[in-house]
Amino acid sequence: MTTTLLAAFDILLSLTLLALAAAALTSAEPRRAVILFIAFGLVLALVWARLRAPDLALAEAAIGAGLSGALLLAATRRAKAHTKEGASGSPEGQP
Amino acid sequence: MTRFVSLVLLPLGLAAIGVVLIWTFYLAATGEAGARLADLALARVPETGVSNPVTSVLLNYRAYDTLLELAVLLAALLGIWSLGPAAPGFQRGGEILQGMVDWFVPLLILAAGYMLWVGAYAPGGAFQAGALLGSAGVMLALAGYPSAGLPSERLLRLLSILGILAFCLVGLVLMVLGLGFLTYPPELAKWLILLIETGATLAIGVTLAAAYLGGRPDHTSEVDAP
Amino acid sequence: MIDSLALAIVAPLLGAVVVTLFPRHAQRLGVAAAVVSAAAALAITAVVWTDGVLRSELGGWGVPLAITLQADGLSAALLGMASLVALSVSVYAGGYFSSPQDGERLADDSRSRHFWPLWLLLWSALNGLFLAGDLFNLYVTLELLGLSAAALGALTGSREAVEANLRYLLVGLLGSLFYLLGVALIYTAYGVLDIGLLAEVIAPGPVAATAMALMFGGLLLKAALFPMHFWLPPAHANAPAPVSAVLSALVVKAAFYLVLRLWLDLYGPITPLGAANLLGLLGAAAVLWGSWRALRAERLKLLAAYSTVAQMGYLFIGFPLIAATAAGPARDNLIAAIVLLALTHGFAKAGFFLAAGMVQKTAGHDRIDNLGGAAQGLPAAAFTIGLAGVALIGLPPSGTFIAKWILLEQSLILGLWWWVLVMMIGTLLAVGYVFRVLSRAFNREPTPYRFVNDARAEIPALLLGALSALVLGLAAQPLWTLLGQGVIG
Amino acid sequence: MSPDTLLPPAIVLSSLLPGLLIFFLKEKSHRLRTALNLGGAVVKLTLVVWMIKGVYDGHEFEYRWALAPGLELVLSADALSVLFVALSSVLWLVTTVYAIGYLEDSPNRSRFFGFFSICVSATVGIALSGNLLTFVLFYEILTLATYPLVAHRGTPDAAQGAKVYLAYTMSGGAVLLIGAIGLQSLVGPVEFTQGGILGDSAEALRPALIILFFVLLAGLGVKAALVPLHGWLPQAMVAPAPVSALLHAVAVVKAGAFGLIRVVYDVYGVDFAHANGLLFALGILASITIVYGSVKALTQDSLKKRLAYSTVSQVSYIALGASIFGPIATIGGVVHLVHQGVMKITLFFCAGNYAETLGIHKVSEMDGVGRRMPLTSLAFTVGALGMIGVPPVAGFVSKWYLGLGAADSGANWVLIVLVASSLLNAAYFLPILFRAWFRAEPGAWPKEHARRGRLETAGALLWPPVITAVLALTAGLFAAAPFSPLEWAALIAEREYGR
Amino acid sequence: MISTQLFYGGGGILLLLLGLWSFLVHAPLLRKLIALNVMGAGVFHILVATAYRGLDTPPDPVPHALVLTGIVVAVSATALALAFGQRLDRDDDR
Repeated sequence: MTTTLLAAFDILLSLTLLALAAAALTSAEPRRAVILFIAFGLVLALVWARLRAPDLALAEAAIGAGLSGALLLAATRRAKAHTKEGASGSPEGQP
Repeated sequence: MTRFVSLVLLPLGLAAIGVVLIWTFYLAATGEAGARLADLALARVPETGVSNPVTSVLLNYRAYDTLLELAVLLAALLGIWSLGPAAPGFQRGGEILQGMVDWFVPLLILAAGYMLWVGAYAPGGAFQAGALLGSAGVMLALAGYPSAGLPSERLLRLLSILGILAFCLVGLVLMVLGLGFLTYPPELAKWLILLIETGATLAIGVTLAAAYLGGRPDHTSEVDAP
Repeated sequence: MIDSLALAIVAPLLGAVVVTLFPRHAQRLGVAAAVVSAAAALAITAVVWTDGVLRSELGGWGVPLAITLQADGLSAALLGMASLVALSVSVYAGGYFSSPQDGERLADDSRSRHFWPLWLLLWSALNGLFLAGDLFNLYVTLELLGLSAAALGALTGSREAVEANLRYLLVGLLGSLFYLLGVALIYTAYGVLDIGLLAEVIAPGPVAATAMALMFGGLLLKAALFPMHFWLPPAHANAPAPVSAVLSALVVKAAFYLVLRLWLDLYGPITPLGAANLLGLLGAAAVLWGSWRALRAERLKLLAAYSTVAQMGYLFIGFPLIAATAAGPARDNLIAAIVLLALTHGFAKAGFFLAAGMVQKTAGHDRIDNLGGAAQGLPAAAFTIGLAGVALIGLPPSGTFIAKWILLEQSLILGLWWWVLVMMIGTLLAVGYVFRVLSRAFNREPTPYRFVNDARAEIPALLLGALSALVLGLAAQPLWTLLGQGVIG
Repeated sequence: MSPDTLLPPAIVLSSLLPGLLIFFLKEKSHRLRTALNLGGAVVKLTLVVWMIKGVYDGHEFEYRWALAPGLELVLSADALSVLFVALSSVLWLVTTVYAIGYLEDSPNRSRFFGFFSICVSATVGIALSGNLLTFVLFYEILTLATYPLVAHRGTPDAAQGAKVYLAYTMSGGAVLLIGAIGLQSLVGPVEFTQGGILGDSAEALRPALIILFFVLLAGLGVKAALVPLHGWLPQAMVAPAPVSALLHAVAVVKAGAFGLIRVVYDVYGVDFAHANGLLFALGILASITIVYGSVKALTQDSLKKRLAYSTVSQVSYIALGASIFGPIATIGGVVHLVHQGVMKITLFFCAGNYAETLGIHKVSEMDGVGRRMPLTSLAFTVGALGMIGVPPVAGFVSKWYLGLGAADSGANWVLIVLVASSLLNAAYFLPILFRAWFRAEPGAWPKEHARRGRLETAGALLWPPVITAVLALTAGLFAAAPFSPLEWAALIAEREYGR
Repeated sequence: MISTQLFYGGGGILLLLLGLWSFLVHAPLLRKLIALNVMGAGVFHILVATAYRGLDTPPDPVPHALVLTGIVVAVSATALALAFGQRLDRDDDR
């Protein structure tokens, strides 16, 4: 009984993980992709907790999802700002 | 044509690779490797000065890996600094965010300290603690603090190398004492690891926060002008 | 007890720490750290030479738990070459970053500040890589190497440099991931990470083959073996000259070293000839394509970068020959010849780039067709390019000449004439591209002849050139002694 | 290590070390540079005299240095190498004096003399090579060191000439390398041995050996300027006159010809080469080159170009001598190594003097030059008559022995070649002599430089050709004296044929 | 226990391949970095699966330590690459 339940849990987790990964990787909109990536990281942390790796779950949640996500989000924000201003960007680009 | 390649040919090739990989992983996992290093590593955890096996590996068995890893972090930070000054700060966050930050940041710092201490016997350790510190910096940056709460450049530089410095000095002192590089005496292991981890936590924390800013701190000129 | 192996890694690392702490004195502290680091590494080479293989199990846990550091003849040889190159580059960099240049964006003072800590980190990674005896530890050294190299390469600050080195960074990360996947597979199958222990248990079969394919795939990407070389020319050509020297002479060489190390220690005995032939085939393609592109290059540093692609190719032509030769003196000679080739190229290419940097600085550009006056006005730099060119072509008395002679002779003995053909075509193409540059040193306008104009920059370059073109060719015999420590014989 | 062991490397180093030092000299350090140049040349000559005596007395001079397992640098001295060493050392001294005068006040002399010395060191290295590896090593260094000399002037012509020179010699070098390595992969390290090294293994490997002979021939033929590999030589005449002297008389073409002699006699052995038709093939090639070079020389108005084609033709006498089976022709070929050198260097010195003093570059401008520059023209005449083969100049001796040897071995067609060639020689040299001595001086010379001193031109330019002309005469007049080139060549032939 | 290992190991391989596909197909830096991170996660996932030894047996701590190291390396590399990207954007703006 528990084994079946566990197996179902395993399958559910893995499918979610793969689906999130696929969604993050195929999303053309940067911000959306990054948010999906963060969600992916959090689920990954959950999976690793399931695999008896709590240290890693913590690290993945904090670093892999959290900080990497924050870095990427900041980049999307900058990119957006850049595309807004960059329309009039001068070609010489030298200070 | 490129669409055909990227959506049909490439996936087909990757699928073939995937089949090979899964097959070989199956062979590898069902082969005769048995317990691998697990039993040996677990059996000797009591001698390492900490009881969390992962910390034993990270800070004792394979401490040298961790030293180099801190060097990777430093390289990334120095690389980021070499690419130019930080982007202009964000707009100051709203009142609510401000209020949250006032609460949250001290909490994160406390949690980091706890994480560092607890890493000796439970999940946690320098990396997780450092990550929490780094998150605190990110919070501050998001709330509009231009330097993400980071100290002056001179202190920032000191903090960012603290982990490597602690590692190297401990390693060299032990070497000179005749024990060998990074060979802790069992009775001191706990404290040496804590010392190194403290340095590493601070280094990781400030490095991640500084990396989030994405460039040299903008007070470079005033602090470090020749 | 002094662990000289750990010391060789810690010395530059601590140096990086110190220059990070005191950026205002980066220059002086950096050169001092370079001297200490080079001494620490050369000491290892000397000890391996006299006393044999050095080994150290860090942390006192013993294998398989501990990470081992190991220096055999192969490590010692590359370590020695890397130290000499690194020391020369350090001395050169001291002068290079302290005078203004055209087309550079950052203030020079700040470039020097950024250069030194990153450079010492890179050096530490190199020493760590040459001394590592543990598969995962190698992964960490590879990452440290890749990150610091890409950051250094972008120091010129030009858009091309940043773009090229971003690509280099990404490609390097991809390569590392492949390598790490191979390591994961190995650990899953064999439960050890120590190369020595693994060599005892690894068996031919799909697991070992796939792991090898993954690890080699990643490393070949980093070694820029054709057709995975696309990232190299722009990255190396746009970096500051001392960095280009390090990238071309040492960083790609480190990836090659690792391939050779894994081949000799792990995979060679259990790998079919086909795999070696594939490496050779790609090497041959690299020789032809790289040399051809070097011949057509318009810029001096781009030429040198393409020449690196070609020269890396020669190294890989060695694998099918090694694989086809039975264990014994002939095989030992082949191995030594390949190492000799790698060492010679390291010295030669470093000297070449350093000299090219001088020329570029004087002329304000490095377009080959317009270099006339600058090349003639800098006899020492032109001479260095000449010496390095001799080694790149493989003319006597360079180390390359000896190495190629051995490779060619063994190819003919084995009846594998097509490798001979490739090597000779590559050699003639190299004549073409080297003399395309050298012919610029002859100009109608008389120039005030002073052999050395900027000793701090020219002497290191000249010494590197002389090492490759004279010393390694006429005194290669000691390399056999050194490799006799645990590698051949 | 005994002095006997160290003598061969010492001879190489005696010019190499000064050469390397010269690179570092400032342009102004004229005296120091001259001192280094001449000092090196004199030291070298002294050492060579010592060596000649030693070899004559039967001493073994051999120096070995392991480059890698199975690859040895061997410098040793036998009669043949001593002949070549002596030739290049004597001519180097003369050429250095000439070059110092020729390049007075011109730029980049430190560079020039540095490479000049390396060139001669490489030539001496070739001469003293005890095995094929060492030979190839110095052969390639020679190519490398001559390139900067050919390109020295930096004019578009010089660049072009240097490029062509490089393309030819580097390709030749590559082919030679393949041949040498191929031979080594078949029979092991190839040490030059009188009578050849093949021994019993020859029959089993015959096809491969024959192929390799032609590979080596192609590689050496480039420097020896065998048709159709001669194209670089006329192009390279853009180089300064002392360099031409070096290319045509002292070093480059001689290195090729010397290599052919080595391969025929000391690698393959003359018996094997004869039995398998290799000699015959070489003879045909040499004969074609002799005739072709002479015919081409006829139509050249540029004096140096005419001399260059003459070299193409004359150097092949050496190959011709090697290709005729029998000791007498061998003597003729080997002695021509020396005689051609002495005569051709005289001619190039004179051509340089005409150009430097009066701005004369063409044959058609030479009317009456004999009266304006009598000593130079006299030297030129001696050289030219020698080339034609008029007794008592040295060239006659060479041709005499070649003809005698050919007749002796029944190769009568060679006689036809010799006669035809001599007639052609006369046809392109005699008109020059006629113009120089019997035509009237023109109103003005193309570009006359101010006269320096009482002599017809600067002393450093005048005496070298006079001395070499005297040498050419002496070698012919006193051919039978002990230690004359002829006697020495006879000694070599005797040892090679073991009779 | 073996089946769990295989199951999750297979999952890791799929993640790796998905990431690789995206890395090769998509040009923007951000997408490449997400792809690299997913690839890395795949490799780490395989190591975590290898370390797993059932619910009742403590897992192998060695791969865990390796993964922890790997995670930190990955975030460092991501941060550096983003700084490169930022630099390029800034150059465009000027």
